[in-house]
Amino acid sequence: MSITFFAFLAAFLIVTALTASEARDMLSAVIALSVFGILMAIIFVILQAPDVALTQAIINSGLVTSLFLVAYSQTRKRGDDPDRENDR
Amino acid sequence: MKSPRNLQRLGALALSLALGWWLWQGVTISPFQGITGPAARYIHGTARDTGAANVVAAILFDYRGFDTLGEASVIYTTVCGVALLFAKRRYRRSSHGLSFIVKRSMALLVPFILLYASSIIVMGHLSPGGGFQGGSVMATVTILFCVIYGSSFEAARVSPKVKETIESSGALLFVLIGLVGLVTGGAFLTNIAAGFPRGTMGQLFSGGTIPLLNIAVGMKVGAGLSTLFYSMVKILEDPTESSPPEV
Amino acid sequence: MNPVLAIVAPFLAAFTIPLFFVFRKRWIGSSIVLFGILSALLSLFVAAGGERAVVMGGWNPEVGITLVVDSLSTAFLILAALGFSASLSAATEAFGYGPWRFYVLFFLSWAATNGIILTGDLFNLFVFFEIFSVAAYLVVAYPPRSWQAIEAGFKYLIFGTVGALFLLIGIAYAFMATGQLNMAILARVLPRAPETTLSVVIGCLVVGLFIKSGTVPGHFWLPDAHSSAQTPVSALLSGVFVKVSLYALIRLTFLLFGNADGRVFFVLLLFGTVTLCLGHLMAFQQEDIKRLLAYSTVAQVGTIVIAIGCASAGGIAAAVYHAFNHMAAKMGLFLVAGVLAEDRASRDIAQMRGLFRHRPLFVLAFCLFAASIAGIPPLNGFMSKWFLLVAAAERGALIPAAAVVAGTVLSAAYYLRAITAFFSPAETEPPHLRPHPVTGAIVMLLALLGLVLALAPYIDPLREGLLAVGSDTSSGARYIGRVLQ
Amino acid sequence: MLPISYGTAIIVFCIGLYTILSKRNLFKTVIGLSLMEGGVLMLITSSGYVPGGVPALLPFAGGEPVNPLPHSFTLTAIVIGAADVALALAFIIKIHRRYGTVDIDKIRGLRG
Repeated sequence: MSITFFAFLAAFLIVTALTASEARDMLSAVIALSVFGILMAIIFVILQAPDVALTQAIINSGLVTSLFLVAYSQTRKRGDDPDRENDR
Repeated sequence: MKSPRNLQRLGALALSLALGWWLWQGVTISPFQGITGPAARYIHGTARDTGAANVVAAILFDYRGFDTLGEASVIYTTVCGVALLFAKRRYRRSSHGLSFIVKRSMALLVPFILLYASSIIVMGHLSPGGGFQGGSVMATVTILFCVIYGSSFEAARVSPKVKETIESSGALLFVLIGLVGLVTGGAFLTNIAAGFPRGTMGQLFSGGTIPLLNIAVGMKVGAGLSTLFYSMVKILEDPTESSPPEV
Repeated sequence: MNPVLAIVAPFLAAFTIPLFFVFRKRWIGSSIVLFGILSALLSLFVAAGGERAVVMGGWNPEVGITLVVDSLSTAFLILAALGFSASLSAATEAFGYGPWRFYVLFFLSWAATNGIILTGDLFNLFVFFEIFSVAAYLVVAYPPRSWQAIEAGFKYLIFGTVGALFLLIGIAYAFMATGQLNMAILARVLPRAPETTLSVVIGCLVVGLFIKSGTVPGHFWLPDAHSSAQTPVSALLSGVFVKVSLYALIRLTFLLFGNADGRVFFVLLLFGTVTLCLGHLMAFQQEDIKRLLAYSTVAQVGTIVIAIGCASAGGIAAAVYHAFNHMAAKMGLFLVAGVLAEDRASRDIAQMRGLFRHRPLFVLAFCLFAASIAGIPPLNGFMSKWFLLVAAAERGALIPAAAVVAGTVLSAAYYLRAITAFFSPAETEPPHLRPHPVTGAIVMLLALLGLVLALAPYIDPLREGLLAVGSDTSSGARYIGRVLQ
Repeated sequence: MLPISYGTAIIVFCIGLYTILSKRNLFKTVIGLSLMEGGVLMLITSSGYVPGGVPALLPFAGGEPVNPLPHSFTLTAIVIGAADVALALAFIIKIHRRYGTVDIDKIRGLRG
């Protein structure tokens, strides 16, 4: 694995971290965090840690992102979710 | 209002940069001279000591199995706590789910996902994976159900009490396997020395207690994370909850 | 008695209570009581079993995870067993057996506490700290319908997680530099690490433990958490949880850095003094009795950190002795304050007039505990502060010693304010609310414990034990020898 | 390769800390915790890397294995971090029920 590719991944990782930190829209920040998790899993594969990469991909980018989305959807104001309006 | 906020940001930035510089100074990169310390023992002794092919699984479930008990207990604590925070809510349909075609194809897909999860758990001592990963994949099935069928469906199929039972039994199984070692071998979580069969390396039935502990952790994590996700989805606005009690 | 039983017994309790809920609801109450007694007895048996080191899984100490019982962990095991059983009894009276999830969290935090005290492995210490903290955030947030408690729990969670990440990065640096994790082996090899790396390891571990224990830069969560939680939980937080982080601070500073870098003790003295002053000054301004007690806890944490910073056998003995005294007195104070606040349905000190005629025994116990914690001779708090002043004078740390003396005066002033309110006549008669027989009995037992502790310097076995804790821990050679024999 | 990895890990850790210290939105605080945790995980995993190493799966095909011990720590830390984040999100939902906002400045108990 060439150093250049690794450096590119690392730079991209920092960019996603900054996006997750600075994005005004919370949904974009959460998606950036998910991409951050997947990039991290790729870096773990390059660092020869398949177990860690598998766990990182499943738990951090899958489960934690979905929990973030659940929390985000729960904390929006009542009424601005079209699904809920149809329910009543 | 504007300036103290900016001042705070500047302070935070300065603190973070100083911390980063300090941490960077502390990094030691010595030329590689071979692995030393306990790691060397893990690499060279795994085959003889445990019979497992995956060294990371051998460390997690045999050499440092006590850490894993603690780690699984963190999830257990979190699940119990989230259930405590969102106690006694009604179940509610969040949506009607997606279209018929998606539902049918999901029904076809679910057995395969469950099979994949079980294989990750059972083969944990042979290939990358194990109880945590497989349990999480199983919990993903809950999430898929919630997205595709709407949140009321999943509760009707697997009741929370069943999940609670699976989670606690997994935890108990882990401790009981540990206590077997205490009774026979003299130390908690003893594996081969307590009489568990080592088996042939690379076979499904090998590694002594490692597959058993993987299954215990898989039960605990799968049921736990599914309960966790579901507790957070099921809540809804509760009109009785407006007045904060005093003292 | 294998030390692991002290950790496994509360774990078993936490794992079986949900099964009882599913299958045999009627057994929950009795099982909680039985498991509580079992856990306390096993902890005490392990403490009484003498010094030993066992390795999980039958490996050698380098490869497996070691559990070590030495004099310091014996002392803290006894402290935890006393504190947890007192709090459990008070909780069964206050909540009943209905909220079984609360008891699951309670037993998990007990197991984690015993784990932190017994473990001899750095990463295992982090794992147990994490169980302990997660359980602590949640017992603070109990019951989930009290908003102050939820907010305090969340604040505690943010601070606690940042602290845990600093602990983890410190452990990562220690591992990077040496490749070892056993604390006894690290004590030997860590001083050979490069100086900057060593300073990062020390800095991160100390920052993490400061945040976890509530020393000044990370103390913001402590007053909220301790005052918003329910009474038995507040007593547990001040009595035991704070001490566990201080135990880790004593163990790590002396074992890992005692020989490597003496500057860490200067840092401890500095921050201990700041914490002490800030805690007393903030407590002086409070109108809410539980917040007053919580800020007083901050001040006492500062006192114990100063005692650790003295970097001598006498200092450690003073720290352990003061931890016991603070446990006995502050648990009692929180329990009494909870009962009195319930009677008046208010935690405002100004509202608490005339309670002496209403509950004379509780108020008298409050006076005894307050006098003890302020350091009125010849009570136990005075004794441990005396030990501390001697140790500080030997070290030449005169400013911290002066701060301790000034803090004594200040704390006497604010406790006197609360006591005056209790004894002054009331405009309205307090309503007679439910009696608290179990809490009353616990308060009496804690008062008795305080009196025994006041006599400790005159009872030979206890005094010798305290001094042995100091001399064993300050050098660390005995601990290392025990593990690597 | 290792200096890049360590440097990235430290930068990510500091971005996380900056996020926690400077942002007023509770979600951003939790994202900051997540980033900090990611930095530490990367730091630990990098410390086990061996140039030209193979994954620690027996039998080692074609060379020296990497150090498996940091990998097991990272696994533990990932699971623990996920538990912390889940708990924080649960608290946020609960706090939102009371105040209808996730802005720290508007929540009484979290100031100061």
